[in-house]
This record gives sequence, structure tokens and C-alpha cells, in this order.
Amino acid sequence: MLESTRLRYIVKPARVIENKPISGSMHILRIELIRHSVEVEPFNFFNIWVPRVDEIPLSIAYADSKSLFFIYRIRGVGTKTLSQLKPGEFIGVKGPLGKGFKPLNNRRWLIVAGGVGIAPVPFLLSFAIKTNTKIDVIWGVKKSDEFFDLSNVFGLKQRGWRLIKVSEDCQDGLCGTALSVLNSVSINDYDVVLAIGPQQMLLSFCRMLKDRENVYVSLENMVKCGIGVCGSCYLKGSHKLLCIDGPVFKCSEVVDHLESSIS
Amino acid sequence: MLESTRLRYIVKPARVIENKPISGSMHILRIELIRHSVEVEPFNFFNIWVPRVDEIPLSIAYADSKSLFFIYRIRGVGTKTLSQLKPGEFIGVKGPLGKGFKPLNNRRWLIVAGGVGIAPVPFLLSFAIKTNTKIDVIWGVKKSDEFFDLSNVFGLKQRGWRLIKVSEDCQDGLCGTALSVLNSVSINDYDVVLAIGPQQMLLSFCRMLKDRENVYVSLENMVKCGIGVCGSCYLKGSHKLLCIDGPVFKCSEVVDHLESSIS
Amino acid sequence: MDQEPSLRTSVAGIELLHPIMNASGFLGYSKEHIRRLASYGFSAIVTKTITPYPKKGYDPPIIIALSNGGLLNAVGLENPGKECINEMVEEAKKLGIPIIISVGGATEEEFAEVAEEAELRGATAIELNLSCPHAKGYGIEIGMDPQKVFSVVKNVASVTKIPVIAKLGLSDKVLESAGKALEAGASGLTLINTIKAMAIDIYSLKPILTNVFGGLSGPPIHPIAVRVVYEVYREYKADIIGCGGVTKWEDVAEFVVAGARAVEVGTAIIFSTTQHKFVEEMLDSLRNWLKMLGFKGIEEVVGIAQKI
Amino acid sequence: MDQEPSLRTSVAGIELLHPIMNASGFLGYSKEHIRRLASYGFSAIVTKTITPYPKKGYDPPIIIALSNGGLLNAVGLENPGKECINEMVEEAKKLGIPIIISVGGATEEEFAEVAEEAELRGATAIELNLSCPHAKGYGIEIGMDPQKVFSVVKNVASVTKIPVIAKLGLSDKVLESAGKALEAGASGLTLINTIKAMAIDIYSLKPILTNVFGGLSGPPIHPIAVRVVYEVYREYKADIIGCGGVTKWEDVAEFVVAGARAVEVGTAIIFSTTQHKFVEEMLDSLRNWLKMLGFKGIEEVVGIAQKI
Ligand SMILES: Cc1cc2nc3c(=O)[nH]c(=O)nc-3n(C[C@H](O)[C@H](O)[C@H](O)COP(=O)(O)OP(=O)(O)OC[C@H]3O[C@@H](n4cnc5c(N)ncnc54)[C@H](O)[C@@H]3O)c2cc1C
Ligand SMILES: Cc1cc2nc3c(=O)[nH]c(=O)nc-3n(C[C@H](O)[C@H](O)[C@H](O)COP(=O)(O)OP(=O)(O)OC[C@H]3O[C@@H](n4cnc5c(N)ncnc54)[C@H](O)[C@@H]3O)c2cc1C
Ligand SMILES: Cc1cc2nc3c(=O)[nH]c(=O)nc-3n(C[C@H](O)[C@H](O)[C@H](O)COP(=O)(O)O)c2cc1C
Ligand SMILES: Cc1cc2nc3c(=O)[nH]c(=O)nc-3n(C[C@H](O)[C@H](O)[C@H](O)COP(=O)(O)O)c2cc1C
Ligand code: FES
Ligand code: FES
Repeated sequence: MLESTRLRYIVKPARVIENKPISGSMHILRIELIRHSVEVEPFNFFNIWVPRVDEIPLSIAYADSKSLFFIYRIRGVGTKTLSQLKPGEFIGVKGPLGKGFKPLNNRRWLIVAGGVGIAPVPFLLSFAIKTNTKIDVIWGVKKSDEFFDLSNVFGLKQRGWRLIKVSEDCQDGLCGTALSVLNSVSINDYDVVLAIGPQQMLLSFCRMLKDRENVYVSLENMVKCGIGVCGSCYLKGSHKLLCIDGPVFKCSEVVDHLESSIS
Repeated sequence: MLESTRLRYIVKPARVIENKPISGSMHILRIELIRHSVEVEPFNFFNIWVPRVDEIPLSIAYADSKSLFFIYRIRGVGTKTLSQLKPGEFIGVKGPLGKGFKPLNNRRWLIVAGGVGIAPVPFLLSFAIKTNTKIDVIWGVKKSDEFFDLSNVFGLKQRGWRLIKVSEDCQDGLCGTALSVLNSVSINDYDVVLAIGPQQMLLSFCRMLKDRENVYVSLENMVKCGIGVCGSCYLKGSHKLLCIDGPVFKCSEVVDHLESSIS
Repeated sequence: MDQEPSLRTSVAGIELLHPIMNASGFLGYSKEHIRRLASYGFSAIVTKTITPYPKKGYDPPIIIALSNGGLLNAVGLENPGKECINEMVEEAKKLGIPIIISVGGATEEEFAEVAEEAELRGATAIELNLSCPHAKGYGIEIGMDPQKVFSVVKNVASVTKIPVIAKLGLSDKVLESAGKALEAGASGLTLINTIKAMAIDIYSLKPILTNVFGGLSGPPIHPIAVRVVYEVYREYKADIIGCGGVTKWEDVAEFVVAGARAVEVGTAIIFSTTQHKFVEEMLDSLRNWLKMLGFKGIEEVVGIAQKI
Repeated sequence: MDQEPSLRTSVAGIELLHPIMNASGFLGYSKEHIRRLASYGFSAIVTKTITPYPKKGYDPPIIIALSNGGLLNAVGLENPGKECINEMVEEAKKLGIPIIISVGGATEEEFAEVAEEAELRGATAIELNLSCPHAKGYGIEIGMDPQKVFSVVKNVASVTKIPVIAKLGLSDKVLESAGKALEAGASGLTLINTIKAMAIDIYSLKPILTNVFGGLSGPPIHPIAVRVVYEVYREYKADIIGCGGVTKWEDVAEFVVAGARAVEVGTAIIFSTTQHKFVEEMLDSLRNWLKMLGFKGIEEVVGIAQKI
């Protein structure tokens, strides 16, 4: 047990296999660990070490026996430099970090993803397929060119899950935001409803569904160490740390945090 | 593997359960490890740490699920202080050290033990009983009061082994030295012939049987670290170390050493 | 029925229900952090080192695990500045737990400034961080120099009435520095901080920490820390808090028999898979140990291994 | 077909088939010891530290394993005196392997005396042990003091023509001492020795080593040793032998990219269950690593992690 925690927290060398845009705003990164193997669950994340530049928390987007995949959007210097790494270059990964959050058998889940919030969804779907859980995914983006073909990229079976696309530019899928579609869905049909995306969206989501038990968000927060030491990822008004207790929380656990983070 | 080596070399705390004379010249020590368990084979030895006094190599005399037993003779300060420890007091043990040397199934072994050289024999016999190996033990002592009742002390089954007692004071068993009896035994009947006792006896033993393949001695030598670092236990004319390659060697491996140690 | 041995102890005038507190730098600059640390069951909370003004710290990677079982960090004393002391002390009071403010500074005046704030807000005690091995000007340069230790401690002790504990790191002169700290008015010593170290990735061929160098903590440094505690206790019979690599109850016991009246635990918090139970489990084992050896309380065994 | 990357290296003027030698104090005071060390596959043999006259050393326990993966020792520089140098050098010559005599002393004259004997007998080089943390007067007191380092090295370098390597331990002034050693004529540096530490048995309540204090070696000290190598190489671009906690080939690689041209392995020898293969296995992995990164030889990557 102890040993496995330690192994997770070591920066493990990895080689970039593939690193390229997959949509108007998103990139896909595929890496192979050189000397380690890891066991990953949906919603785990890794701190990606870009040597001498930054350590960037990214959700696991997909994993097969050899590779780990990440989907990311360029935001600042770290992600920018990451996007410039070429196949064959070396990085390091600390992880898997955080708690996994995965379906039990034969459930129904609803995922509401905003933008690059889609990142952990492919891996979640692959788990759902194995456990016979049915997942509906509402994926909202600002501009339609942000969409990419979820199933194609990772070779996911087209079974047990549905994708509802929503765009604010109304060029592809439904017209509007992910949350606007939520109003027309019968929430009671789902065992778990989970939102992932920009903080403002998560706050609105939690406000909308605050009286329910089974609603979750996968949160982002300032993650530095990723291992529960530095304290930068703490949730305001709570004693929880995103990096070891999250990133998935019940709405009730994070609503204070979201309220006070968004002014 | 690595971990198990390390564990062997740690000084493990133990409690004295019993510590008393069992014959005119020998003591028995029974201890229980407090927090560890160990796997021991015949001819392994332990470095017994007598706090603030010494660290003394002693052969494992017997082991059951809870306790380790040693048989020792008082020689100097270390063994003297050891003999004064009372039940309930704490010591430490480093080990098991050395290579085990144990019978395969259905063999015939002859052991020639001189004096306290008998120490590892009870544990060896308990192994032999399990593996259906027949062992004849010639046990020679100077004075008959050195004998103790081998089978009684450790509750050994009286099956598969025989004890031939020899004393120089001729009060008990045959009259003479262990080696003198060896002449009247048909060595060819045995798969393994092993001598253990004073260096002079081992040297004579090896000289007597030097042309044979299957003759062994269990050697003593200056053991300090017990783990192959300090070099004090090296065999002269060889690159072997008693503490990690021994204590059991073929006569051919140690004859130079014995010749040059005994002047 | 035998009575359970007592784990109550006091160090530097601070009464503790048991000897296990957290080490500075494991959370500790917001009320939320204090709440979490308290939930682990520590007998007192030590805050992150607080400087007068906010300090940004280094860019990640700042903390990594190593294959030798230790942790390497260069956080760079990131903290929001002395303003955060108030909410932390209030939270600790609400929870009824002693709180020790770890104080850092680049000058004697800065140390004194934070110490005064701590006292003003009602903190239980102050721990002066004289030993961070990687924050330039804020750390080990001070602890390595007995004269500097003397003047920082003196300066702080002269402006505060609450107990002042000096935290020293490994250095050639740690014994001398300890003596100077006590002479200058420290009520206790925390020994030791992390040891300067580094790790290099052999594929990208780069040092991993952004700061290149960091401090090594955890099991690797424990035998070194025990040695320092033993030597300092032997020399001064001071009130000592042992710190460095405490992972199991045996490590606590070892520090105590070497001469520590309490211990701080850092790295082990992270590697523990039962964070909310591991202090309690260590306490149970410590009680059993004392019972087995026939002692009535842990204070009876402080420094007992000095008798050889 | 690609050519295999070369592991040939040279340090302090000594040509080596590969970078892995043994650390001083793991066997090394008789011809039998040399034979055994050679059988492990090291590229050069370093002897136990030899003093002019026989030195008894401490009573056991002198070496114990610790639960943190390290080894704690206080052997006390036991050795039979300089008379044993002859048979060791002869044995090494027979085996065709370079031999480095580790030299110790209580005075400058003693160091010089053993060094002269080593040269007379035909040893390849000398390693001055200026850093034993537990042998009073023979060790770290010298290495901690840059002036003493200077005068011991100078004294030895002035009487011998074979390469002189100064072995330094962890100390506040290790950087300065390294500089002084080079200035005084050392052709290379071995960094580092063990770190002063201790272990206490919590049942008998006594320090385990007879000498109470000992030196910590093995994986726990590796990140500290890498740091020292990195800092010293950065400052002086000297010929360095990295020593401390090398257990796997990655540790060798880390030392080399930090700035070492060779390494010494001690503790790992003991914990290895394949003593006669583990050097060879490390060499294979090092070759694969160099190949993977596209280098032709290990000398190309010495200090490469300094470019950040
Ligand atoms: C658990 C978790 C999982 C994540 N998963 C993904 C993912 O799968 N795909 C993806 O594109 N992004 C993900 N992110 C966000 C991603 O970490 C940030 O976009 C990235 O760190 C920005 O780094 P930068 O250097 O490019 O930007 P910077 O220049 O450092 O900052 C740009 C913005 O990014 C945010 N940010 C910066 N650093 C961090 C940090 N360490 N943690 C969180 N936010 C930060 C800040 O709000 C800042 O305004 C995740 C974040 C967390 C906490
Ligand atoms: C592998 C091995 C197994 C042993 N098994 C037993 C056993 O089961 N029962 C038993 O009674 N004895 C055994 N011995 C011998 C025992 O270790 C010594 O009798 C003991 O160390 C003497 O210690 P002392 O302090 O009492 O004597 P000291 O005063 O130290 O010396 C007395 C004599 O004992 C010998 N001796 C001292 N120290 C050692 C040492 N570290 N290693 C070897 N010989 C030493 C010396 O020849 C010396 O002349 C064994 C020795 C070895 C190497
Ligand atoms: C991530 C991290 C941050 C730390 N920050 C501080 C600090 O701010 N002030 C301080 O005095 N010590 C700090 N330390 C040192 C610890 O308090 C402690 O002395 C050291 O970690 C040894 O204890 P351990 O082995 O139990 O972790 C820090 C250590 C770590 C690992
Ligand atoms: C048992 C033992 C004996 C040692 N004896 C010596 C010695 O005689 N001279 C010396 O320079 N270093 C000596 N050392 C230190 C080693 O050479 C080396 O510097 C240290 O062990 C770190 O390397 P490692 O981690 O690979 O063991 C000794 C170390 C040990 C463990
Ligand atoms: S990121 Fe450091 S505690 Fe969570
Ligand atoms: S006793 Fe130290 S090497 Fe064998």
C-alpha cells in the first residue's frame, strides 16, 4: 500500500509518442512510460512534467496497456510548451493522482461536459462499456470546431453510450450551452449526474440541482504538488484537498468553494 | 529478494524466554522475536547482539513457530554476559546469516560433532525427519558431563537418526575422540559427511577424507559484521567469506585456510 | 487492571496530550488547512513557515517522491504572509488545539515582526525556521552560523512572551547552534529540517525540481535526525522536538529515548493510506510499548538511551 | 548494425573499462579480498582505508542494516596497516585490474607515509579518506576544514607521482574543501562518504552500534550525494567519482549526468542477491540507455544535466 502510494508520487519518465491538435482548440498527447506501469481509473489525473518549464495537471483521457492519453487546451506557458514537444522527446509524469470515480455495474450516468471538460470522458466510457453502465454525454462547446470524434480517436465501441453535442455557435449539434440542454433531460432516470468544465458552469450546475443527492462535479483548482502537501488545492470552507480527495466531489461539498471562488 | 536480504541484516529485537545451563559446559538460550518473523535453515547462524557488550555469532540450534534456540559455551566476555541475561530481558538478532545446508529427500548423512559443535544438530535433525533423511551423529566431548539429552530438550522424534556418544574421559558412550570413531564407520554408506567442531578437529577430518567429494565442514572464523562487508571472516587462500558463503564448505575449499590458520 | 501508560508530555512549556504533532510545511496557511491537520489527530498544529509578506514560492515541480522512500521539495516558503495567522489561530482555538506558528524571515526584524503577530493573535508558541535548505537567505545559512542563530532567537525572544522554539537543520555546527539558541532564550529546539539534495531525470537529462535543489525528508533522514537529537540532548538536556522521517511508532519511540519530548511528522502523512487513523494507531502502539517495558508514562523514557 | 555505445571512461588520469568501481571499506585489506572484489566485475578496486600501522577498529556491532534501506556502520577504520598494500597490489596486477589505495591517517605525515608505500608498491592511484564520520581524528574533522584538506592533499601530492583523489564527505563547506583539494594537487574527487547517524533499539533502550554513532550509507544518501556532485562539478568541472547509494543503473546514470566520470558502489553489493552479476547487469542497462538517447559513449553525457 505504502509502496504503491510512493510509486504514484514519483516522477516517472515517459516518452512522447504523439502530440497534435485534434480540434480547433484541443490537442491530444500520447505517451509511453519507460520503466513503470500504472493502474489508472477514470478521473485520475497526472501532473505532467515538462522539463524545466512546468508541471501541469491533466486528466487521464484514455489508457491502454502501453500508452496514456491526454486531451488539453493551450492556456499559458506550460500547455504552450507542452504542445511543442515532439514524438521521441521525454517528459515525466507524477500519478495517477486523485481519487478515481468509476461506474458500478449496470448504472445510468449523465455527464455534462463543457469544452475541454470532455477530456476524461473517453476513458470513463471505456470503463462504462466494460461494466455495462449506460452513459449519456452532453458536450457543449463555444465553437463547433472544438468538437472531435470521440469514438474514433480512441476506437471506442459505439455501445452503451450516447453523445449529445451542443454548440454556442449553433453550427453542429444542438444550439446553446450544455446546461441549457440539461433542462430538457429527465434527471431522475440517472444514478449519477456529473458535470465537468469551467467553474462558472459547475456553479450553475450545482445551483440547478442542489437538492439532489447524486450530483457531482469534477473540479479544477490550483494544483501544485498534487500529493496533498502544499495546500494550494484546498477547497474554501472545507478541509478537503482537490488533489487527494477529488477531483470529483458532490455538489454539496464544493458549493461554498465555488461561490467564494467566483466573484 | 532485496527486501528479504535487508530484513535479515536488520538487528531485530527479541526477548529472552529461557537462558540456562543444559550440561557441564553448555547453555541453552531461547528467544522470541518481538516484531519480525524469520525463515531459518539448518546451519544458518545469527549474530546475537548483547546490548552494549558484543555481537556474537551463534548457530541456530532449533526453531519453532515462535522461538529461536541457541546452544552456546562460555568463552569470553560476550558469551559470559549473554549467560547472565534473564528471561524478560531484551537482545537483538541479526540473521538468519550464512547459507543454509539442508538434506534433500531420502539421503543418508553422517555428522561428526565435537563439543559445542553439536549446536546446529538438533535443528538439522528436525529437518531430516521431515525429509526422510537418515542421519547418524557422532558426538565427541572431552568430559562426559558436557552431554545433554538432544531429543528431550527439543522434543525431537526418535526416528531416522542415531546418536553415537564418544567421550575422552570415557565415562559415557564410546571412549576416545569423535574422529577416532570415524575410522570404524563405513563412510561410503553416506551421501554427505560433515564435521563441526574445533578447527584442529576439522583439519584432521579434512586430511583424513581429502580424496572424497562429499565431505564438508561447518567452519568457525572471526565473524564481525556477518553480512559480507568487513572482511574479517575471509578464508585464507580463497575469495570466500564465511559469513555469506558458509559456514558449511567442502573440505577442498577450506583446507588451505585450515592449514594456515593452525600453526 | 493495569492503568494505561500516559502519553502526556510537555515541550518548551507547551502541554500536549501526546507527543505527535505535524511538521511545518505540510499544509498550514489557511483555516481550512488547520482543520484538516487537526482531523489527523495531532496534539498540536505547526503552521507552514509564515513570512511578514506574501511569498510566491517556486514554480512546480516543487515536491516529488523519490525511489529511496523520501520526498524532495523546494516549495520556496510560499505563504500568504502574516495576515493568515489570525484565522489559523482562531480555527485552532475553536478546535481546542495548541497552535505553533512557524516563523520565517530574511532579516532579524522580519522574524520578530511575524512572531509579534503570532503572539498578538494568541498563538501557543513560535517555531523559528532557521534551517530551510533551499530558500535563499531564509534558511540554513542562518542555522549554520551559531552567531546568527543567537541573534535571531534573542531578537524574537525579547519581543515575545510565548515559548520560542528554534528549528535547526543538519550542519557541521548544529550542536553549537543549538547551544546558542538556548542561550538566546529558546525554550526548545526542533531537530531537524530537510537536507539539501537533488534528483535528475536521466532521460530528459534535467534536474526535476524547478529550483534544481531541494530538501530531502522522510525515512532516509531519520537516522541522521536521531543522531542530532541524541547529541544535542546529551550536551544540553534541552526540550527537543524530534523531526525527520517519523513513519512508524518505533520512530517516535526512538526519538523519545534519544532525548525528544515530542516529535513532528511530515512526509509520512502523505504516504499513509490511512491519514485519519495513523496518529491514533501510533499512539496505541506507543502505549503498548510503554506497558510492555513497565513504564507509567512517556516522559519517563525521554533520553533514557543516553545511559550506556 | 549500430555500434554499442562505449562505457570507457577515465577519471583522475585512470583509464577505466567502465565507470563502476567498488567503494572503500567493502572488503579490501587482503589479497583474498581483492580477488573477491575483482570477481564482481568492477573496473577498478578501491581498498579499505589503510593507515600506517594496524588499527583495531571497534567491537561489534559495527555494521547493521536499517529499516530505511540504508546501512549504518562504525568499523573504526580497522586494517592491518600499510604492510598489506604489497600483496593487494600484486594480486590486482595478476588480475590486470587498476587498484586504488584508500589512505587514512591521523596526521599529515601518516597520510604521506601510506601514500608513499602505495606508490612504491605500484598502486594505480591513491584515494585520501578525508571524511570518515566516526573515526575520531581520522576523518570528517579534516574534510570539514578546507585548510586541513589543502595541507593533507598538498603534502601527499608533493611526495607521490601517481594520481591523488580526495574523498570528501557531506559538510557545510564541501564546496570549498573540494576547491582546496584541487588547488593542492588532487587529480580527482570522490564524493561523498557516509553521513553521521545512529540507531537505537527501543526495547533494550540502547544505541545499537558499539561506537554509538556511525555512518549512514546506501539509498538514503543518494540524492544528497548527487547534489554534492552536481554542485562541485558546476563550480570546478573537476574529475569526480560519485559515491553514495548507487543501487541500480539509473543511479549510475544520474551521477554521471550530474558530473561524475565514474562511480563507486558500496552498500548495494551487500543487498544484491546476484553479487557476481549485478555490475554486468548495470553495464548492459547503461549501454541500452546511451543507445536510446543516441550517444556514442558515456563520456559524452558527463555533467550534461548542468545545462538547464
Ligand atoms: C485535476 C485537474 C485536471 C485537469 N485536466 C485537464 C485536462 O484534461 N485538459 C486540460 O486542458 N486542462 C486540464 N486542467 C487544467 C490545466 O491544468 C491547466 O490548463 C494548466 O495547468 C494551465 O497551465 P499553463 O502553464 O498552460 O497556464 P498558466 O499560464 O499557468 O495559467 C493559465 C490558467 O490556467 C489555470 N492554471 C494554471 N496552472 C494551473 C494548475 N496547476 N492547476 C489548475 N489550473 C491551473 C489558471 O487558472 C490560469 O489562469 C486540469 C486541471 C486540474 C486541476
Ligand atoms: C558461524 C558461527 C557459528 C557459531 N556457532 C556457535 C554456537 O552455536 N555455539 C557456540 O558456543 N559458539 C558458536 N560460535 C562461536 C562463538 O561465536 C564464539 O564462541 C563467541 O563469539 C565468543 O565470544 P566471547 O565474547 O565470549 O569470546 P571472546 O572473548 O571474544 O573470545 C574468545 C574466543 O572466541 C573466539 N571468537 C571470539 N569472537 C568470535 C567471533 N565473532 N566469531 C568467531 N569466533 C570468535 C576467538 O577465537 C577467541 O579466542 C560460532 C561461531 C561462528 C563463526
Ligand atoms: C513539502 C515540504 C515543505 C516544508 N516546508 C517547511 C516549512 O515551511 N518550514 C519548515 O520549518 N520546515 C518545512 N519542511 C520541513 C519539515 O517540517 C520537516 O522538517 C522535514 O520534512 C522532516 O520531517 P519528515 O521527514 O517527517 O518530513 C517542509 C518539508 C516538506 C517535505
Ligand atoms: C561498512 C563500511 C565501511 C566503510 N569503510 C570506509 C573506509 O574504510 N574508507 C572510506 O573512505 N569509506 C568507507 N566507507 C564509505 C564508503 O566508501 C562509501 O563512501 C559510502 O558507503 C557510500 O556509498 P554506498 O552508499 O554505495 O555504500 C565505508 C562504508 C561502509 C558501509
Ligand atoms: S496540490 Fe498540493 S496539496 Fe493539493
Ligand atoms: S563477518 Fe564481515 S565479511 Fe564476514
